[in-house]
Amino acid sequence: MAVLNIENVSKTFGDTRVLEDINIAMAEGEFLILVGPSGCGKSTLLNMIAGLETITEGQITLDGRSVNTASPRERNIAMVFQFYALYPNMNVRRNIEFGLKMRGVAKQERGATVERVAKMLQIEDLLNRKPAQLSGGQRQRVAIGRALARDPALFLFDEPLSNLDAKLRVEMRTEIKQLHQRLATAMVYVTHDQIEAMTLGDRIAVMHAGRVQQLGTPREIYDDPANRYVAGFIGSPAMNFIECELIGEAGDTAVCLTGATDEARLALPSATTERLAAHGARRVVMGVRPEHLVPAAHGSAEAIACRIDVVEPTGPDTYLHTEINAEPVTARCLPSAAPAAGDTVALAVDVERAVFFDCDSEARIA
Amino acid sequence: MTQTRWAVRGLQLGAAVAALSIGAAAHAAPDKGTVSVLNWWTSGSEAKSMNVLQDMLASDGYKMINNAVSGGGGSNARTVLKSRIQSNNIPGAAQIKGPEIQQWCKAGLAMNIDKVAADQNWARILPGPVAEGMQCDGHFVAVPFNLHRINWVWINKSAMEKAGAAMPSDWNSFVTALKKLKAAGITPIAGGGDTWQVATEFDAVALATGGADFYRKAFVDLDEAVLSGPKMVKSLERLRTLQRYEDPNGQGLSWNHDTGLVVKGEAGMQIMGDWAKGEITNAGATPGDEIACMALPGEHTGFVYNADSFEMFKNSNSDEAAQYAFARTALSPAFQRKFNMAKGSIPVRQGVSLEGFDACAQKAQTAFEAAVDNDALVPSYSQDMAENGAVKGALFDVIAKFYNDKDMSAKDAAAQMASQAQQAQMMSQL
Amino acid sequence: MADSSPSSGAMPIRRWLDRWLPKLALVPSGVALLVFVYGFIGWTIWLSLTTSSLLPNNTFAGLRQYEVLFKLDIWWVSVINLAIFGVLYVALCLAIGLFLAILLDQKIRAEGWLRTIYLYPLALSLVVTGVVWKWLLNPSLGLEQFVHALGWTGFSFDWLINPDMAIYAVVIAAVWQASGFVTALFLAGLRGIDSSIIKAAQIDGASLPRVYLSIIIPSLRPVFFSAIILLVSLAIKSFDLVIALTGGGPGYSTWVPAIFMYDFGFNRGQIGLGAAAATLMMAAVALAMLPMLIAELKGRRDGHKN
Amino acid sequence: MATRTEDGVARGGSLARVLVYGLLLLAAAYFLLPLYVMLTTSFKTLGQISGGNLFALPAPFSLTGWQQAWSSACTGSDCTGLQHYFWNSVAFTVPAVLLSTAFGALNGYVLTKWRFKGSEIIFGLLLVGTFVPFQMFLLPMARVLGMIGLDNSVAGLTLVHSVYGVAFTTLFCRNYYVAIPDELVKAARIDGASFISTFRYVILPISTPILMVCVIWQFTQIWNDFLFGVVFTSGDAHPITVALNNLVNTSSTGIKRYNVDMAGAIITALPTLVVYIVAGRYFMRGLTAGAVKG
Repeated sequence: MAVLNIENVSKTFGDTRVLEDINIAMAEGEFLILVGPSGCGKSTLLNMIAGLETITEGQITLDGRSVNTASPRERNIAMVFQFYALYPNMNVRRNIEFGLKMRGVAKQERGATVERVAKMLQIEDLLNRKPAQLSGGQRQRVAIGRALARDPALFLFDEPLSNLDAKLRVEMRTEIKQLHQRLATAMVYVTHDQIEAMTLGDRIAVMHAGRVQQLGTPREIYDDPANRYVAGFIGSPAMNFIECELIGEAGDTAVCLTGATDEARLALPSATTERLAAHGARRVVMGVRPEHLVPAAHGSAEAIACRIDVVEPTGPDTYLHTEINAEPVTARCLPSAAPAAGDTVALAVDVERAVFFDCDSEARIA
Repeated sequence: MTQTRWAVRGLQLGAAVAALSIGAAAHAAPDKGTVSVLNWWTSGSEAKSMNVLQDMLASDGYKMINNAVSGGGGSNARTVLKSRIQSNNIPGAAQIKGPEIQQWCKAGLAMNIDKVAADQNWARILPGPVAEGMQCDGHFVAVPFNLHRINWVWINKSAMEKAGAAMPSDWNSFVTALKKLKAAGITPIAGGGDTWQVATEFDAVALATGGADFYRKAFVDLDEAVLSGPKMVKSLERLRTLQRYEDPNGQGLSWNHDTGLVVKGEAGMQIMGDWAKGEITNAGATPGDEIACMALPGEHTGFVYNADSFEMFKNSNSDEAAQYAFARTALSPAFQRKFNMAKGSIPVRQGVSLEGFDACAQKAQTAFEAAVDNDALVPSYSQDMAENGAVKGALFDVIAKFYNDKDMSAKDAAAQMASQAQQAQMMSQL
Repeated sequence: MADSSPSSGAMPIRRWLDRWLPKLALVPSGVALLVFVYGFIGWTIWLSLTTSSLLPNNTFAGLRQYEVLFKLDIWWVSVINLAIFGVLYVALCLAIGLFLAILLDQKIRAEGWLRTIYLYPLALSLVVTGVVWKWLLNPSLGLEQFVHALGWTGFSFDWLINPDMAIYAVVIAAVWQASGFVTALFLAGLRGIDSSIIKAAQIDGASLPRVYLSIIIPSLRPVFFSAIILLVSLAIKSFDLVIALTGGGPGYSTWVPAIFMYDFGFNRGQIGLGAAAATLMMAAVALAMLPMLIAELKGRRDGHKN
Repeated sequence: MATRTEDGVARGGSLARVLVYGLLLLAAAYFLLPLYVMLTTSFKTLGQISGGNLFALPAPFSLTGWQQAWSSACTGSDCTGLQHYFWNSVAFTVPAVLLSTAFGALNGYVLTKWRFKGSEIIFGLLLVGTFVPFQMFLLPMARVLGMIGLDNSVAGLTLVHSVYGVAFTTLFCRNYYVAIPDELVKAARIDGASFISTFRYVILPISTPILMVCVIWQFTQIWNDFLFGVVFTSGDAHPITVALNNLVNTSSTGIKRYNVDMAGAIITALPTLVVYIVAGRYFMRGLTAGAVKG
């Protein structure tokens, strides 16, 4: 049975529709990511799951029970907030046990729980401090501890790491992942950071403009994006989008790509051509991830000669910024093979991995 | 935490104090009844006089609750009265005077006290005009306490001597005296403070200039022609003359301060009602001795009177028996003597011995009797005796405007007086 | 569908409470507001349309009271006085408050003491403070005498007794009472500003006055809002001070609408006229404050919805 | 160039500091002058007051004014000074301050943390309560109090002060609570706290600064009120301001005892002065923490 089931949920604030027909079912122990830019409705959806926002249409069930009208207290959930939301007047111990106290748990049991949670998060020596005396990382740990203390059926995380510095963020990310593996409790995690989404999630729901654009495993999302938005949002550096003309008929279709000088013709794989033919458009947007746009092997017929504008070494890889069909694109190469800015380099596209979108609807067509 | 505890303690304290004050009010339950009395006499001798009344009533077995509210010449007390009526907690007696007595009576709130009036024969012991003012539709509803004379001038004799000025006997010699005082470096007249003071001065000036008949037609009947007529213009011109001899810096200073200036000899005279005697005595002088008292001289003489009185209310929070007792005791010779000696006025009850009263009070009594004989007794418009609040206010407004705008002609002021008084009269009779 | 979930007996009550308690919590204040503010406003408006004189009555008189009111010189004097007083009072309190706050914010040694000195006048009742100011501003007793005694005999300060200037004398005493409080408000506002903004601006080459004018003062907008609300509310209610200081005089040159209402309503037995005055004043205040209130509330709401 | 500017700033700085201190002290003199006059007058004899310079120091130094004001001056029919009325004022000021502060905090909490459709409008409507002219409201107020049987009682006075105070306390608290992150309330709700326990355990404990502001403001306003006190109490139950007014305002035959008046005024103001001096620090803290933030 699904731990969490979101069915046809919509939300309106006044006249603005902020969520439209959301459907997500979450399995036991699953780690679900809601990712999207700010204003996409992901936090609103999380608040609705928590019971902090009302549901305009549709139904949310937790453990098979509709919670549309249930208060947060009646839902067996815990939540970790972006700005920690620690009670400033209480010390760490009382922060952690507050939820238990509100639920009438006896003092002794509360004490035991606090000890257990503190040990798990290695914050035993902080128990008597007030939040103001803690560092950002420590505060987030306490916030997580507060959620853990309740042993809920579902954890909700609302951008918990976005307030931490880069190094700490990576550390905490790992810790959360470990925590999930240890607890095996379902978690819903809201973030705008696609790396967090990719690294943490069992499944990711990419949200945009109040809709779930795609729901799938990180791999599916990455390799097989449902539309141009998802494709562009996930992956860093972002996918290259090149608008191009299709040449030839069904079964033998190619695209024309122009770099610095000549036009190169790229024949497309047959599976792709069939789907493109079914769609019928002659102008499409081709999506190619930087790692699939690489310096061509010598003498390759389908290579595109490009003048490199900027060379960007990142350590393991070096990225090359150039233009194809007058649109800026990023290519990847090995640091050892990096050209210099201003050089002209022949680049090859891995057409097997290229994806195609409709120019207007931005829907995936092949 | 500590904060909460303190708050709790504060609450307890508050409750305790509240309980205490209720307890204090409840002690010594009266036998025959209670009367609550709303007034604006809170200080000095007046308040003490009210205590005398309280004691006298107590010895007869009545309890008088004295609710004194000072400020603004009774305006706060009026506010309280109206609020009490709204919350249906009407006092047994309230300090009300002049035409306002009729207003409350017409509102259906006044209590008939004919019984007391008959017992004490008020028709005989009270001066006619005063007795008339206490009645409404032929029934007594209010009890007078005293008679003040308004049209007095208080003169520092030694200041006059120093300036070489003679005691005035008519308007011209009065102005001559003012001139001499000024020349001697003495402020001729202490006064000109607030509008009330100017209006009080004008009371005296109008009677002295126009006479009783004019005064009544103007201020009691609101006769437009008289209000805007030549006598009013002349009176206003004389007020302007007085103004020239007043200290321009006196504005905003209380009349008490002005009296002090006269006693100290820094000022020569003050035109003020006979309550000024209290201040004179307090400053260590004797009224009628170092400080002479005389009616403001002019073409006419007479008596501008102010009678403080209390109206009785029906359906009040008081017992009728106690209300009767209050009225009866107020007019008892013993109280009349005590009260008026302290307040500087003369007994309103006629035939009360004035033994022990100061020289000016004796003079006032003589003047009063003369005025009654000569039909020269007029109710003071400035002390609410002639008109209701609306009309009085309108008259005050014009006088204030005239006094503060030195370019305003007496003629214009008189005309405005007529029109504004008419308008206020009309509005209050809607 | 919404209530299809199975729920134990206690839950509906709790849910109901959760849902309605916040609104219920406003009910006592709301009821009080409805009766003691809006009910009374309605009552006052109604009275202004009646012949009410000594006591309230319900005889309809149309706009008679307003007709009379508009003809009364004393009413217009009161209105103009409130305008002069209100504008000067609010402006001076804001100016002095801001100025002193900026000075106090320069790491002053005895700041705590000075603050208390500036603040204390608000603690005093004007019933008597008015008397003191009356002395101080009186030419023959107070400052003028004092300056004369110092040797400058040509000095003249007769505002209190000059019908044309007396209202400004009232402003002096009123500003004395409230400007320290405004100073505290602004000082608090200044303390709340992130100092890195100031540093950044200075690094950018802005001079100190420039930093204050273009960065700090604009960011004190909410302080201005709070201060203006409190000051306007105090200005409208300015009654005690005027009564104690000038008694409305010389003549009626320092009357304000609050005195007008009180005197006509209670002293002169013209409740209808007092009510008409109150109605017009409330309307004027509403017109003056409403745009600001709406702008501020809107701004806040938008500001808090990210 | 750079050094010159710096030099200029430094020199200007020391000169500027003298100027700053000078201006601050001048302002302090302006604020203190009336208090100085009140204090010195209260210690003068009547003779010295009527004859002397307003700014002169008391000579001889006399405590008569204070003694009379506290225990023997007449404030109506009785002449027992202000002491008795002092406690009257305490009796309604304390509960009214607590009530209006409590409701202000509750309203502020709802209006910021439990917003609903129309809550901004309610706040706007509430603010109107700060602008109403009380003078005109006395009669309907008297009628309402009479109807609910609270006229002429400490309870009635407490009610009136609380009602008109709530507008101010709500304004203060709302502005303070707006600055508290909403997440805190969300966290508490997730933790299972109800509307009330969130207020009790989470909001209230961090509200001390703003509650101090409310208490100080309300205490000052209510303690110094004259109008309601004079209308809604009588005789023995008068608050101290009414007693003071009765003491200060002599009618006809009274003489002005300015030393008693001034001593009385200072006695009347003493609680508020003490509150300002003792709690002034909290006042500033409360204002800084949020009363003036949007």
